[in-house]
Amino acid sequence: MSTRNVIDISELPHHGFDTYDPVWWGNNGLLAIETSMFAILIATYFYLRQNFALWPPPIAQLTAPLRPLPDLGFGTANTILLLLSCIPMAITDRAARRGDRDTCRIGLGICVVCGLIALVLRGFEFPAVYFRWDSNAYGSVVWFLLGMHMMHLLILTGETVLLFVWLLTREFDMKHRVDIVTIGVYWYWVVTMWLIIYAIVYFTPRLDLRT
Amino acid sequence: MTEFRKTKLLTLAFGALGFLSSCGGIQNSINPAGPNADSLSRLWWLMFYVCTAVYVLVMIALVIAIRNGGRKSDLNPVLNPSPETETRKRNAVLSAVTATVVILFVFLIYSYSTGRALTADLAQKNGLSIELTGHQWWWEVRYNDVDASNIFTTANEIHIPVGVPVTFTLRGGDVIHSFWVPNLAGKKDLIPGKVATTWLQADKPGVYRGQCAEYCGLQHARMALWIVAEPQDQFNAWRQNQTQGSVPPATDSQRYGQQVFLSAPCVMCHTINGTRAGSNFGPNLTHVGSRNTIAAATLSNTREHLMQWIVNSQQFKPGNRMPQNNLGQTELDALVDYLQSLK
Amino acid sequence: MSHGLTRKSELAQISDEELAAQMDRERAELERTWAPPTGLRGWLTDTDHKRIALRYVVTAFVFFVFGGLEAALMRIQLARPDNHFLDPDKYNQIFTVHGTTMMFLFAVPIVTALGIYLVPLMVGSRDVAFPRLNLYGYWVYLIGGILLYTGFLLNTGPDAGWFAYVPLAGPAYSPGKRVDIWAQMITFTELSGLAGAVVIIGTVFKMRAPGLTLNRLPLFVWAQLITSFMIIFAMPSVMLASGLLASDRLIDTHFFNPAEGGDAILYQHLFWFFGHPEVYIIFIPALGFISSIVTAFARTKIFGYTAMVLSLISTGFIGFGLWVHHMFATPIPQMGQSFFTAASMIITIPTGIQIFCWIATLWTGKLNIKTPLLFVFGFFANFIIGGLTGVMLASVPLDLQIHDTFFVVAHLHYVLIGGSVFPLFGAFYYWIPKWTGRMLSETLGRWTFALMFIGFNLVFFPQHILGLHGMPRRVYTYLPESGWGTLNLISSIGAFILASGVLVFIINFLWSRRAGEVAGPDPWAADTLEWSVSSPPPSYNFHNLPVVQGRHALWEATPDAPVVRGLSTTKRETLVTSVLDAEPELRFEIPGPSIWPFLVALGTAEAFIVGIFTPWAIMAGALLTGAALICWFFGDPNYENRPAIESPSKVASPPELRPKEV
Amino acid sequence: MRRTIILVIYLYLCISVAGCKREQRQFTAPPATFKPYIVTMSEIQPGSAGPPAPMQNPSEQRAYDTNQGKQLFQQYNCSGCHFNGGGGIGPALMDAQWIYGSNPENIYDTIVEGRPNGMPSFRAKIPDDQVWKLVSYVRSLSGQLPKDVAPTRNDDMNARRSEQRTKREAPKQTSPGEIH
Repeated sequence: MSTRNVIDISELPHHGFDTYDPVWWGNNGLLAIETSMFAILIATYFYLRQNFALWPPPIAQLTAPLRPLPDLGFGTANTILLLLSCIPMAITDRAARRGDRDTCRIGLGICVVCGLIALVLRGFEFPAVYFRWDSNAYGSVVWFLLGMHMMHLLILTGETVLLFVWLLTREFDMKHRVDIVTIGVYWYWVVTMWLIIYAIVYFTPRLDLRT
Repeated sequence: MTEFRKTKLLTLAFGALGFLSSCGGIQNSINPAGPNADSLSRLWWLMFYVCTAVYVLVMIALVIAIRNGGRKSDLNPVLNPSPETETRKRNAVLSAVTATVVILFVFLIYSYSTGRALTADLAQKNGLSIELTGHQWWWEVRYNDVDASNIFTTANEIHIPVGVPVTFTLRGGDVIHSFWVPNLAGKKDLIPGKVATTWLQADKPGVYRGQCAEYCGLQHARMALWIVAEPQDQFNAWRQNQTQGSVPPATDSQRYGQQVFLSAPCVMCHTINGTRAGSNFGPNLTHVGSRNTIAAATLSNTREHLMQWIVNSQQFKPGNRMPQNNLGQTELDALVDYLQSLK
Repeated sequence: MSHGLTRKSELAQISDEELAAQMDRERAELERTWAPPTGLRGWLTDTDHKRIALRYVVTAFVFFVFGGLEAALMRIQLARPDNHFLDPDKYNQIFTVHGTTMMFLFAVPIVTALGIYLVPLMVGSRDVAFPRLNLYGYWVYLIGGILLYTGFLLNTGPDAGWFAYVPLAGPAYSPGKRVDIWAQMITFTELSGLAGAVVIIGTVFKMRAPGLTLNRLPLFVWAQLITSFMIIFAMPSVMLASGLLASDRLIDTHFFNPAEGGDAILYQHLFWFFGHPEVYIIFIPALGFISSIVTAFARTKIFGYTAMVLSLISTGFIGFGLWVHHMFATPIPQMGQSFFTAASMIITIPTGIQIFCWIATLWTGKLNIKTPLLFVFGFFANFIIGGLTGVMLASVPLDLQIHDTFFVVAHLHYVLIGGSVFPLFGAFYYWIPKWTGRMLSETLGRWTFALMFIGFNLVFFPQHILGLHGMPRRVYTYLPESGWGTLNLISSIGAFILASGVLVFIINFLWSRRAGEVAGPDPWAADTLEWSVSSPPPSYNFHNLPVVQGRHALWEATPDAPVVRGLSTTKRETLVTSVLDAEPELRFEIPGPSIWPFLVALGTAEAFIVGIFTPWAIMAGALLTGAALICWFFGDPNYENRPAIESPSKVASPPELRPKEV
Repeated sequence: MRRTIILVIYLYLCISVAGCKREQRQFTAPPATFKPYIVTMSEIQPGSAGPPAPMQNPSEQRAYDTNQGKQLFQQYNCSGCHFNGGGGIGPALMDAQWIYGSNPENIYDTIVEGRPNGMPSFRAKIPDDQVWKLVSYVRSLSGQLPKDVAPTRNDDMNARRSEQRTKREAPKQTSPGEIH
């Protein structure tokens, strides 16, 4: 009777957090794609800037400011909001690892609210840029940057809503605890991207090195 | 230019074109006729011979390998070959790689120096300066000069003096085109919103054909030009003539032809200096009679071609901007008389 | 084995008959668990990586044939000067669709498809990491292809070249919807490419069998992995380019409009930052095919495994530093150009290393010369020519003479056909027995190779000379006086020989489906894991996951090699292991068949296709997609609490699997 | 299963080969109808004005023709008076107001015959097919053409939103007096 080595894995768990979970890798793969997307878009922004003597270009109207720099108000508000929203997300993340269902519910709820407010604020950021997407290349690229990030904000909020509803209606199982941790990564990514875009769209024109 | 010289040029040109498949040819990058293209073809031949040698060597190695490995034929895999064969293979591969690196280094240096040589003296080229604008699908040629009265515009045929460097300022009119005269120089793109410069110089008199080298739409294939390199005195004569206004019609037929020109749609797009025709969306026709080709070096400039072109240009260049005109035979004859008289 | 997990499991006192019976029962259960749904529904929802991959292969091959037919039309038109077979409008559409098809609908999908089929088998997994993403990728790809060809049949085929340079492709000079269709088709194919890349990365990192550490990974898998990373960093660039182009055309943005601060060269940067890595995305997997074939038919391990892996990786990196050599004729700073010259020349070194290593391997191997190996020889003979002309094109000044001429046409076909299509056909002859269970005819195989090799060189070698003699690319005709007629005629004749070669292959394939001799699990006595399972493999790939003991899993397997026990037979479970050393971590349950990926793809399609005509379609598409995603999220029963399809038979270690102390 | 697939493919082909007017690019024009007038003593002509115009304009279905019309509009310097359709010396073309009618044949007549107070007659100067292209472009200025045929923005200063994004005006007849 021949004998043979066996690796018995019948007692391995079904789910693990972070690098254990394939979905975590999938999610980060998608984020890598989007990161290079933003990187190239930002490169485009600075490439186009070379074609302008003044960036943003002046507007030939007496009512318009001499240098139509994008207004800081809503953008800054949005930045602060997004930064703060990382706190509930971090708490939810921990709670999910602990398996603390109620904290997760509350945390995700707050995150959903933050996401929705951020979307509304973004709606006001577009007019704060003095140009439309079809005014000139500056308008085009800034709208595109804000728009692309808004799209991610939308998807992120949508996913959070789904998870939130799941937590309210279905059981708090391992799979969705892992999902919460994963969406946390997405959340932090979106905020980080925004910090970069915010700095570029609102501040690089203000410190114009060529003047 | 005399009828005689024109026919001579035509035969020269198309005759030479005929020999393209051999190593002659007037649109041939390895038949250089000027310093610019010459240094390029030297670079080419260096790379060609070295690369051929490399290829042959690798193929020999491959064949030997195949014959060597082909002899042994049992199927159970070799998992740990003897260490000495391993070392021999390592040395072989390493030396091959080293050789590659060395060759690449040589190529790099040679190509870099060639490139520098070509662009470095672009600055102190102070010969003739020509402004070239690409349109779908023809070339607008403008000869600049310090003396404004010497500035003139022509199309699709560039005359240059032999042995003088000529600098070109390239502008994109509508889409991207690329200016390329293989016998004289490498290509350079004409990009809307950008200005590029290049230079070339012809050492032998003759005709050299250039062609648009960046896909530019329907008639990309039919967007060519001629560079006519001639001795300085001939060039001066030609240039002198070009700066003049158009020749006034001499015969009745030519007079009638001029009226036809001015009353027909021609006048909406073409300019003939010295007449009321002053629109420049088509080639400038002030001296069209003196050119060797029409339709951007597509057709030889003969009476029949002119007639067919005017009546239905679309049969030669489908999609080109010249509308069809069905003139009566009398009007057509007169019009062509007039155009041919515009030397 | 040093796995802490190897432990005594208490024995079921059962006789050998019962044991055999239990094994059969387990297989039957696995069959039931992994059985694909049937009929139309099965066609829409099946997530088995093998079936998806074969669909990719078939679809891509069909597009390959279309592209070939277009090429034939072009060769007929160019066979003699002043030919009136095609008018310029048609010709421009045809060469644009040819290029687009071959690059986006054939080359990338088919090399990825081989990865999707073989990677899970080679790493010893029951499926890919994200089967549904995989399925979504296929549907998006198929829709993109259909979109392009519908446009083509409706006389709306893109006509601005496969690179669609602005301003020619921009709003002012390409009226109508032709270029919009091109732009959206790009988005589709890139989506599917990116999905495939994520799937493969996930599978290679997390789904490897115990013992298959990274430094034992087959070179094929390495190639697929590196390609996937290149896709992730390159393809967003072209998606952006086509997106900006579409928005310029549809909603009046000014990215490429010089009058409003836009820039035509910006588009070229964006396009080629993708476009050059694209070449390596097509080429690197082919290197993987070659390594597999050389190993199997030289009957020895590849010489210089580490060097090979390192050169693959460095190719992946340097591949991103070459794009400007497509733009040497544009007015850009010289210093930059020299940098890109250097990079373009340096990249030949890693490729050179691999070629030398293969030759060295063949040298000391025991060659079993069969059709796959012949195609590898063909690769050497053709690709090296392409590589050398590539070095010439890397030199700025020389490039100014041969750029955008037929010389470049010859070069790129030597690189892509010689470097990728020949290995691909080798791969077909090597792996089709695994896919169909039947061998292809060796005789017809040799015919395929001979015809393709001769035909190919007859088509493309003369084009080098044509280019040097001044014939530009993308011309629909040329003057009789040009003297280009003879060489073009030769080239056109070659085209038909090449085509007949492909035809012979198709015949061979169809014949083998019926009458080919049965292959058995391992017709080539090869070394990688896919040859350890039946041909075609069972829907669950492996009954007991293997444990790998060396780089050549089957050649180096010891008689007492352990197997993995304990995966459920009634749920779609597979083993998740650690990234570096493949230590078992999880029993991961893989999602099964689902209709949602298809519906999400439809939503995406609606947004992008109808979006060409009205912006509202994008809103609508977003809503559809969102709805489908919600159903996707809530539609699934959640795994732990789902009742098993039937009560699992007791997972025990039968006597012959009794653990031995190690 | 297989039959359904075949059926689908068959239907697909049937629909596809139907062809697409929007993308037609006709290079050889229908033969134009004029003999050049050698001397035109007077702009006044007896009889009804101009050749009878066909009822519908083939160019209006072809994106390529409309785009050509846009280029001709600049080349023939229509923009000299009408600017980018906003009007100035000549009346605006992008609004709802039409003095001489907004139908293709009206616009054809306006171009070929000219109109009082400054609109010159382009009779014999612009070939018929080009006139029709101009007509379809002029109508696209006020959004009269389907969006997928109307021109997109050109690579030029951003003067107005592109014709394909212009909202459709309901043309109404107005007398010259009502303009400016």
